[in-house]
Amino acid sequence: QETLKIGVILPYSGPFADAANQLQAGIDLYIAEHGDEVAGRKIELIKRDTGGPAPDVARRLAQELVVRDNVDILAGFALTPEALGAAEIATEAQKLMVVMNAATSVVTEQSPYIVRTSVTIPQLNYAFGTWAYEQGIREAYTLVADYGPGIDAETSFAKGFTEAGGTIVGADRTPVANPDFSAYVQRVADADPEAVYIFVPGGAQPAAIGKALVDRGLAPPDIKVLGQGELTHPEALESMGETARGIITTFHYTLERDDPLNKAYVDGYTAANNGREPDLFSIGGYDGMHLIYEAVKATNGDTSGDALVEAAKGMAWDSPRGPMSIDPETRDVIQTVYIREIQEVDGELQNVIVHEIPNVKDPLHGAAQ
Amino acid sequence: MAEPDIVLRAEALRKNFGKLEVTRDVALALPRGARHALIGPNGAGKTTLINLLTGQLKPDAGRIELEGGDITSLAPAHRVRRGLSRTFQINTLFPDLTPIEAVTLAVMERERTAGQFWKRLAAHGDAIEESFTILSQLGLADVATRTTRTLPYGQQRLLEIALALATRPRVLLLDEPAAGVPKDESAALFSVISALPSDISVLFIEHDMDIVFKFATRIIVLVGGGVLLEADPETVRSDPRVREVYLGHGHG
Amino acid sequence: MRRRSRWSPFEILFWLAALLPFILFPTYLPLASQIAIAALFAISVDLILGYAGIVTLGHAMFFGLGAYFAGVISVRGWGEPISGLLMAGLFAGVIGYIVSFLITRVQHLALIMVTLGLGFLTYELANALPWLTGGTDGLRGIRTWPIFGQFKFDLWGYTGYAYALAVLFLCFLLSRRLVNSSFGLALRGIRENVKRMPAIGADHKGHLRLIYAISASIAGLAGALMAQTTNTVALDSLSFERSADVVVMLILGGTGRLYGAILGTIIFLVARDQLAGINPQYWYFGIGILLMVVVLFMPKGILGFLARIVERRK
Amino acid sequence: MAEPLLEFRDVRSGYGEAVVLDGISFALPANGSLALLGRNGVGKTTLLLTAMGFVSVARGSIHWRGQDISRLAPHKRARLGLGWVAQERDIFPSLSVEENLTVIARPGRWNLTAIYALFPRLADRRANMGNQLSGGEQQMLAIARTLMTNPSVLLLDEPFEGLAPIIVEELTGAVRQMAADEGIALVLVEQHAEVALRLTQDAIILERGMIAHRAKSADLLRDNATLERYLGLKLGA
Amino acid sequence: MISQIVIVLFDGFAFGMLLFLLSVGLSVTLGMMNFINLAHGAFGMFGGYVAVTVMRQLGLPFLAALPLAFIAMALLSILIERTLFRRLYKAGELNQVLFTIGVVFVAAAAATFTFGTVQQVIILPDWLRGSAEIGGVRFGIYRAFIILVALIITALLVFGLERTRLGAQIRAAVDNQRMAQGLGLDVERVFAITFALGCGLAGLGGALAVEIVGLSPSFGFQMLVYVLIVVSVGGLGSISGSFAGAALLGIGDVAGKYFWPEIGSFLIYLLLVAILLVRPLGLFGKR
Ligand SMILES: Nc1ncnc2c1ncn2[C@@H]1O[C@H](COP(=O)(O)OP(=O)(O)OP(=O)(O)O)[C@@H](O)[C@H]1O
Ligand SMILES: Nc1ncnc2c1ncn2[C@@H]1O[C@H](COP(=O)(O)OP(=O)(O)OP(=O)(O)O)[C@@H](O)[C@H]1O
Ligand SMILES: [Mg+2]
Ligand SMILES: [Mg+2]
Repeated sequence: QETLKIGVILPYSGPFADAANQLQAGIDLYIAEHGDEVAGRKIELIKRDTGGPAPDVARRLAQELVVRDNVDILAGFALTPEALGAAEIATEAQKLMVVMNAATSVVTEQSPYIVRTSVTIPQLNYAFGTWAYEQGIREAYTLVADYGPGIDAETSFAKGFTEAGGTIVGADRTPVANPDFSAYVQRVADADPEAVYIFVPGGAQPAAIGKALVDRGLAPPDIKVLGQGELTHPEALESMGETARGIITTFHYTLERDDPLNKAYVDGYTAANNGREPDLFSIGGYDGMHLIYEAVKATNGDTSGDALVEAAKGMAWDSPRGPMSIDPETRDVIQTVYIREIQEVDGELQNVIVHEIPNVKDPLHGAAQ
Repeated sequence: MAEPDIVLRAEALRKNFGKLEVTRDVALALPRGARHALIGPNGAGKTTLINLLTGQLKPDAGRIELEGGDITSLAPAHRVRRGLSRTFQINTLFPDLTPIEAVTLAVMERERTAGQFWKRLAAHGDAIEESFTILSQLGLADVATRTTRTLPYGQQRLLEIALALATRPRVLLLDEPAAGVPKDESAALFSVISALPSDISVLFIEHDMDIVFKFATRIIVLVGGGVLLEADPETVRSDPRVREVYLGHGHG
Repeated sequence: MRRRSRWSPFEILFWLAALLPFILFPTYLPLASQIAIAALFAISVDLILGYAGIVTLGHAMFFGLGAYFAGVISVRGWGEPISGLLMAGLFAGVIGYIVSFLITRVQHLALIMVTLGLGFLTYELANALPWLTGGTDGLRGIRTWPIFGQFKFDLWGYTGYAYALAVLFLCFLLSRRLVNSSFGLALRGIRENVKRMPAIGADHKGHLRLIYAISASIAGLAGALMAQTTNTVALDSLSFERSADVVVMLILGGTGRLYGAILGTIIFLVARDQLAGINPQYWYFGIGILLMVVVLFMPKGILGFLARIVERRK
Repeated sequence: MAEPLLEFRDVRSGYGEAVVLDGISFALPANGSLALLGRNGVGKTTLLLTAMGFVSVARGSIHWRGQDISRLAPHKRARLGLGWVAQERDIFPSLSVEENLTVIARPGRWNLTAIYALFPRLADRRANMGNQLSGGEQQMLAIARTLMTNPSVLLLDEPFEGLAPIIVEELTGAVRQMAADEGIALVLVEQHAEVALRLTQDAIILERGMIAHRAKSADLLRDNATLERYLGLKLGA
Repeated sequence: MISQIVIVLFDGFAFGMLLFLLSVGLSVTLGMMNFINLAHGAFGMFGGYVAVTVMRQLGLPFLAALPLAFIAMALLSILIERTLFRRLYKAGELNQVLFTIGVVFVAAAAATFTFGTVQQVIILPDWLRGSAEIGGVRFGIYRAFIILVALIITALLVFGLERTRLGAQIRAAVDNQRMAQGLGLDVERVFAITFALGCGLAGLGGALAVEIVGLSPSFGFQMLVYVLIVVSVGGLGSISGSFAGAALLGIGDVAGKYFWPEIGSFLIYLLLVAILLVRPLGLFGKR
């Protein structure tokens, strides 16, 4: 019986190491829960480190995994440039490539063998923009990190919001590695908008910008603070404390979502990871493994890229994040977008789901054609 | 009086470091073939004057002429190319090059061939020949291929001069060329200097009066940044002011 | 002086060994070509750091400019590799020459920091022009045509390595000639004692500008090679990490010796590949120890250490 | 008899494998003075470095007021009272003149006032950085800096190099006076044998790392034959 | 408008002071000792971890955690200096660079192993949170605290290093180790003390920075660039230079971002290059 080799390419070291670790923990949890054998084949993971955003390294690793290690499937890909770098190899080698995080729309268009199990930024924010207008917000200021994802977020939120009838009264972009937000926050304060939309990378920036806002008196209920889910991840919440109350975010995964599947997942994850809770990366890896398992089952162990991609198209399942499926046309993820607000539950601040938008597709795939 | 053929001329040179006037209204004329000495108390401004003449420092006022051309605002390297070379009071050599390499480099810089990155060094045979000749002239032929830093101090002082000669100077300014060289060797060093071709003008700084009086044909005495006296050795030796501020009572 | 420029048996052996991956380790060809590219980049830095004493923490600027240039013309429809490569090298060289006027104004820490600052500015500029560079996502749609219209870049990396190795070798020949030329001697003079240079009539700033432009151009070639052999270019090609890594590899191998640049690159990247293969998360612990050990026991770099052993044997 | 201040007993020392000094013995009494003569490269500087502990003793021993200091760290020897002036001056370039003087000063007769009285030039230049001095000024500063540590013995390595004749005259006067007034002992390395011999009581001539000749300075000054043999000098010429 | 300018100046100054606190230790080790310690950020990182750990595990207050971070890093650095770094003083700058980068790698691996890759959080005491309104302008309290600490540190250092003999002794020992010893200076001790001071300050800076820039094993790399910028702009060997440089960079950066947000990410580097081209020795540099 042959092993099923999966080459996992992630930035295990460097500034994105935490994302890689969380994603890997999601993968590991799935294997632990579902056994390391599927359709009669034993799963073997071969992990490769890119060390940061390094598309040429990612590509080389993919190449080596294919020619030297004979992997059947490429997986991982936390960062868009790395996914783009490896895409050509998936095509040439005709291997299934499961993108478990990289969130720019175009990723799946780069190779017919790419399937994504995470999220796209427009998916979250276009719908969010529309929703914000529906809540009665008419004017918003956007403040996003000045890099690909931030710009995607800015454009798609603005698109959803303005198409619904809202007005963007100001838009600033902050440097990606920005330790101090005071200048930008002051500009927002000067504009005195009804709402501010924020997108910053995870890590230390969410808390920093949250606190900077409060220092200027820019806090709910005086102003609506909107953002993508990273803004209120657990460590940021802890650091912001009381000041986080009332922030509204859009996300595809919510730790506190009340659902038995999610609860089991969170418990299993925390138990396996010293109490660390799962996040967006974890769920991308977890569902990515689910897709691989189910696809291999469906093909009865045939691991040719074409067979696996066919099996993945249209696949639908219940994930801890909620119901999700793979769009048969774009091979991209279709899922529920959750709008959450920071509220106090049992004396603790957490993300409470206030609205659900089911079956959201990436809005840009159509536009590109 | 018939003006002798002046090669290097300075007029009304002035330099201040903050409040300190290091060079005040110095005028200087160096005839062709001169063997002049520049003496004066410590801190009188001798090294500074050389730095001004060669362009390491910019004068606050005044004018410098080399062979009749104004060089006051020329960069040091350009002055060297016009024929004004110097040595340093404290060795300023290329420690990890060999003497032959260092001198060849100076020759090639003069010939403007140092930038030819496509041509092998060995192909510059003429330059290597010439620098070997210069080294031989100063008695450095035997050590031409040793690393400079391993040479005895006295030979390093000679290499300073070799480097200056490689630029084919018309005027050579030597700042205490014999400093740190033992007494018997320093006399030998000065014999070499005084035997240089007679169309090279030399101005040297030196504190050893035995040497100054023996090798200089004329002496300029600098005190407090200004020229106190310029005269032949005998006059200087017996000038009471020079005794007072510089010579003391040892040299009668 | 003559001795320096003759080929030693070690050198011939070395370049023959560079052909081994084709036969012995064909599955390592992608790594081998990445090493060849990095080695070329390291040589470009050695020319200024090892030979002219210009310490830089921003040389990825030229690597990236070369990479983007080759990438952009390919995206815009010109994927012919060799002409693309040459144009990219020229482009980086011209920018290098312009930048050199700033570089030669400063020394020591200020020099390092100006190179670093310019590197970051270029990085931010590329980030600010997504319509041209693709921004953070990287440039999409690079298609490199077959070399001479014949040799396609294959999945195994045969063509890629052959191409990279050939360019590395040619640039090495050029650099070798350069450091053994009168210009190379002038550079050593500058490194040994800049202050003395004007006093022998040298236009040392002119020399520095020339070598900086040449070095920038070679770095640009390395970047273009990367773009062409991998069809990827992203901001990381301009990043501070890349600038720092190359300096680390160079010092590791030994500065002021072209083979030091190559050897350092090989050791660093192979060690990294092997260590990361064993443990993708903690490999840099091993790298850190490697660097520390080299400094403590081989202060002249690995090549300097080897050279001493060979000398002792004699 | 009182314990000598500084004593070398059959000292051998050198750099690495190379032996530079061998079989050196001498004793310097509390207010004695010793001229160290010899041609270039015979090891005069090395002898002073050995006394200071920068060159380690391979055989024999060095004693300070009877105590064996052969293995003592240099800074501790300096604190015992050895005052060394290096041949290369070694001014601290990033310190001002005054900082150079005060940075490692120890209390005693020599303080800023006394130093500035001895070297008025330094008083003028007190705010200059060490590397902004003329060559001769640096030499003065090197001597002055060591005086500021108020040593019991001065180890001077060619201290008159690059100084104007008149300064040399003043300085020799000052050194003579120190010896007379304060009983500071002196070890003087000097190319100019005449100057050195006039300043000291005893003299040693080194040759190839060994002591070739010992004499009273006054006698040696008159002994032209010996001087010419070992130093190649003709005095009074 | 006035109030906006006031607040931009205040925020910029506070940001500058944060940079100052992170880098002042380096201006001691690099600026005064000439030791290129690229592991400076790594000491800062461990200082941060010390603070986080003693607050979390031992429940110590923030104000107690700060000196502990200083002391822990000072002690650690003495250990490392005595065993490793002292061999490098004469090894040449490139070797110092390589070695200390090696240290950064090892430190990052050690931190990942011990603390994981997760962002660490410091919970400030309530009195340091939020903002205070004075004359219609809201000032962040923690920012004011940073300014205060920076001023105290500057005063102590300028007084302790630039105005006393210790500072001159450090420079003397660096200029010429042999001569300094020959005059009676215990060079090893001076170096050990200086190093401990520099690294202790790094630890303190790290602990203070966690609240604003966060803390993870890549802290050492991330901070390195900022720290080098401040030291070079300030000028080597000058504490007051670092202070002025940091203030200028901080205010320049924040004011620039406020008035021209489009070039926000270029600003600090533009300032760096411009200042160094005009003043290659930095604002207060002597060497
Ligand atoms: N960069 C500087 N800044 C301030 N003062 C300086 C500087 N350089 C030199 N000086 C001062 O200028 C004066 C003249 O110095 P210079 O080196 O020209 O003297 P000199 O005549 O060569 O003396 P010596 O015979 O001792 O070498 C000295 O007092 C010196 O301290
Ligand atoms: N660091 C060193 N390593 C090896 N050999 C050395 C070193 N320093 C000096 N020497 C050698 O030791 C011998 C004695 O040198 P030293 O400097 O003591 O002589 P010196 O009598 O002071 O000469 P000078 O009159 O030129 O100052 C010389 O042969 C010299 O080459
Ligand atoms: Mg002088
Ligand atoms: Mg000597």
